Amino acid sequence: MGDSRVVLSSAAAIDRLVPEGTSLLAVGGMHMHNNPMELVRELVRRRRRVGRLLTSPSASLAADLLIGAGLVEEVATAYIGFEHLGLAPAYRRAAESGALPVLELCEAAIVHGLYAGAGGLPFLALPPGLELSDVSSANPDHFRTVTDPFTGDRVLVAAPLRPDLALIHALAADERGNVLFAGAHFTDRLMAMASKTVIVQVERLAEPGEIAAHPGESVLPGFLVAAVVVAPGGCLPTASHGAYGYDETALRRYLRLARTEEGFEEYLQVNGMAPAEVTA
Amino acid sequence: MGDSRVVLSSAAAIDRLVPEGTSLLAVGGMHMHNNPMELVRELVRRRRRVGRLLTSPSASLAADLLIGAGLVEEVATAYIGFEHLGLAPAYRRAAESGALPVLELCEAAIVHGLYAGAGGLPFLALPPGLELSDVSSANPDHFRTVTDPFTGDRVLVAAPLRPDLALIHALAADERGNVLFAGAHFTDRLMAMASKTVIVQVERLAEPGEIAAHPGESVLPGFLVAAVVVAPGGCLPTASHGAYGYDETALRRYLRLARTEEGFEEYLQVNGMAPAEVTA
Amino acid sequence: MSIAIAADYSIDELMAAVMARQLRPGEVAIMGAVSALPQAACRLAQLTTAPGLWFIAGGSGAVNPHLDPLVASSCDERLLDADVVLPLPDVILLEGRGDLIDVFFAGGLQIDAHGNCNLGPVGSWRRPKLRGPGGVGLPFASRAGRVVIYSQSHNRRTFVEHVDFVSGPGFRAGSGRLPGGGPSSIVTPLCTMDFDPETHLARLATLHPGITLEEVHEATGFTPILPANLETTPAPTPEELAILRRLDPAGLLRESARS
Amino acid sequence: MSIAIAADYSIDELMAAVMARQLRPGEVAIMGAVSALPQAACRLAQLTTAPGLWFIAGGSGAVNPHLDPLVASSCDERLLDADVVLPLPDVILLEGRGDLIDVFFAGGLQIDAHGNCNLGPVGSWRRPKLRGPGGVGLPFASRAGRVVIYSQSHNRRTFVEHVDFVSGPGFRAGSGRLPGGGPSSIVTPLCTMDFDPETHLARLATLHPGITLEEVHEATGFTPILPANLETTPAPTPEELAILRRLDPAGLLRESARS
Repeated sequence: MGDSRVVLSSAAAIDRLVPEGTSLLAVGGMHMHNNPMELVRELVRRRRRVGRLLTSPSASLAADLLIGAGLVEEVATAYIGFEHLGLAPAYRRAAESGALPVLELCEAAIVHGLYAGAGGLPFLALPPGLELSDVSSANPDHFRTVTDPFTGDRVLVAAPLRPDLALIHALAADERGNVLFAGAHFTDRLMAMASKTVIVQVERLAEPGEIAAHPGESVLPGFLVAAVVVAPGGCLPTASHGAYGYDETALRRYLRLARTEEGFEEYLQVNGMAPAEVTA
Repeated sequence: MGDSRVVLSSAAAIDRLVPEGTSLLAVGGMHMHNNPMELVRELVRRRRRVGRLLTSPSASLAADLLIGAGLVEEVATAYIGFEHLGLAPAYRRAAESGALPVLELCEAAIVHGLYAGAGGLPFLALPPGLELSDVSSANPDHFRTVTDPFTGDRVLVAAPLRPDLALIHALAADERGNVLFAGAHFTDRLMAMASKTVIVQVERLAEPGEIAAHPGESVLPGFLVAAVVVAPGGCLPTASHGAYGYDETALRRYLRLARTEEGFEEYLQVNGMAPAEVTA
Repeated sequence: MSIAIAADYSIDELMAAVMARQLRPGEVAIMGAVSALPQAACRLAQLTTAPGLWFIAGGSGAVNPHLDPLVASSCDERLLDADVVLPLPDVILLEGRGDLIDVFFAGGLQIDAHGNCNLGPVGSWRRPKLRGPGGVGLPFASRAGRVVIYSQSHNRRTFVEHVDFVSGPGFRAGSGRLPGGGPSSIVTPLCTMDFDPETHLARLATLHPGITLEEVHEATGFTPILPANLETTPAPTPEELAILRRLDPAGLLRESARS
Repeated sequence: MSIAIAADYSIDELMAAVMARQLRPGEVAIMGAVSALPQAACRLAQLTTAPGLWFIAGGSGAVNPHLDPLVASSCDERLLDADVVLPLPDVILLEGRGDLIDVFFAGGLQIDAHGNCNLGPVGSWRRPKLRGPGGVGLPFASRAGRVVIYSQSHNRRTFVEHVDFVSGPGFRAGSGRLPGGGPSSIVTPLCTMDFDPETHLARLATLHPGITLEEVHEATGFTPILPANLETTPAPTPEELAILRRLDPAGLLRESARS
């Protein structure tokens, strides 16, 4: 095995591993933290379209940018927003115009669905009470009911989530693709375990022995990782746990510009995501 | 809340929290590692009977001792043995005589079942292929089939596992019951998350700030823990990750003695588990 | 609606104090996004009325964050300065257990008289007037011991007769299947409400200092039940304010007062 | 059965070398309890025929343990000296994914001609002659790319026509539902077998040096298919032996030779 092939540039990673029209793309991070922005920007530069975008339980800039750039045919999500900074402008525009179908999920359907995907479980029965929200009625393809064979009750079940591709961020990785997270890793490990192909964006390469020194849940083994992209500062303007906080000024600038389509295009231009800037 | 009540002697913990005839008792550790022996010995001293014993995916001395002492009405397990040291003598005797009903499980049914218990999921659909083993046919109360509402396939499902009480071992805990594991924590965290009442045996109290310094999966929050029992060396003769290895000589001595009922009784006498030694 | 009840505390500080007083020793509370307010309330409660309270700060997985200082984002790395930190998938798993979470803090772009909350589509589901961000974990409100609803705005867009989409289930007309205890109170910049035990409909409980019944009616899209005695919400005590300001040197809870 | 094929290597060393040669670069292998032998085989393969091989050491969760030194228990803390360590629940989760595990090492108290393995009850299920410890994760053998069966004893108690209880599913008569690739080989102290592609029945592949066909027949409770050419298992090379002995200073793989 040429292990050296694991560490790639973002351009090479996207080119080799992200076919046009990926059916189910999962993107990691939570809120304005650990969004794999360098990989997302590369998708935008290449105008690489995806069939369905699956977000983490709470998505932010990464999802809004992909949606704003018109690269997402439909989105499966439980939240896209910017917490105290405001609503997601591109998501709002696309969903309110009816252009973007929204497949409603809740965090339980995402986390248990990824668990099912990682474990080869055919579906996941959800705790009673979740059927009282309108999430399942609004997304009947994803939620069904079955009779619990132990109690005879009707219970809500969710489909497994098995992304074709996941883009996630971590602190560091080694040349074999072993990954080390810092701070909170949110649902990113689980997302990686459930996904057929995983690209991990990191701040830096790991020191020798650094990953082995962190046994347990803050790591991912390289056999789950197809490519590592080293991108220092690559989460900005979102935060990178273990490295830097989010850039509130830059996020507010995005939120202001992205209120209009023209402003959104300007944001892409100013931030190196014009189509002309593809350097393949 | 009188938080000081969390740290108890093993006698007080068993007295207060383990009613005679606990319906489902889960015991942690894997193989000859992290068996919560001090708690188990206390159960034996008190001859506290349990309805059903649920083991971790691979149980060893803790299970064999409880079974040998005649305290277990039935056992739900995927493995009781001593790896390279040999088979489990008391378990063999009880199961081969027909005195002990064995409810066959596999590691998937245990781990996914505990996941279901921790999450309030009504049941767990298992990956296709597991129905080819005889585990599910041998334990029809625990395994059923349902029709997958997404594919129409018949799939095997397992019941959730929701122990009334779990006995587990960890390296350290603080006075509010927050727990820190060392080394491998096997399925013990999951077992604790799924159980109504949890007693944790530890080597020592945690240093101030020690638990907070280990974010992530090597910890348990105190709201899951009913009692902490400080028992240095309390896993012996099994290993305690982060503290000591298993005592192979002592384990071999147990295996030799426990071959007969008389030898087993002698082991109890010699190791402070005669009924007379209860000091309640 | 701009509110300045008194010069010496902000409305967020009042709300934090009110929410803190609803918490009891040893309980387990959980909150989601945009949760500086319930976080401050929980920390305040730990230091006053509810010693031994546990609280889980949203997506961070932090259990009992020290809030040194209070931060705006629920996933801020500074929250990991906490008693214990759980992986997020474990938090989401345990939310479903059903016997662990005593208090669930919820909110919404729309909140109705049955305590249903909507953070999803406002208007039509397929082509909403306002596409809200989404409910994240609000469906788990159905399984908690009780649900404390809070909203930093109180107007007829937010407080409606019926939500357009149920993200967080409250008491729904005709359904008795709620496995948890359901909504127990609503805390707003104008008042507090509880729920009538018979009808499960929102009932006015207290008016904040300086707020009139008419102002509440005018700002509310449903007609809350009136209690026998309508009292005034006790203002934050000097002790409560001192604690809140120590937690919040940046003044996150005083932004509305400043702006 | 006491076997001493040659003075210069033990039968376990031969078996480790044989198992190592079946592994390919970049594959992912997994093993369960009492697994010093497949662990040694995997580490040997990493250093010889299968660079970049990944292996998960049973209950420890260790991925690519450095085996410095080789240890007897699959949960020994020393295994955590590894490239990466996963929590055990994640290992068990990923075993089910179905497209990750290329090689599953299995064993049993009983092994039959279809490659089914039994670690549970021998004899009647309810009142067994021998209560085996249990199959742990053996049902997952059904989902792996291929299953390598190994047994450190080769006699008619172990190698039977039909197992009394299927812990690890092999090719079962009349069933075509195996989602994984099924058993690919059996490695014993006497010989290696593979599986006939048509009948899915065990077929003798090689005899270990000094072992006769008659000895195998005598020790086997089913009649293995005979191949066109029955070759002799190549003995461990000096390089293989040097690596194994460096990994195993305590001589875990030479105990049978010594005893």
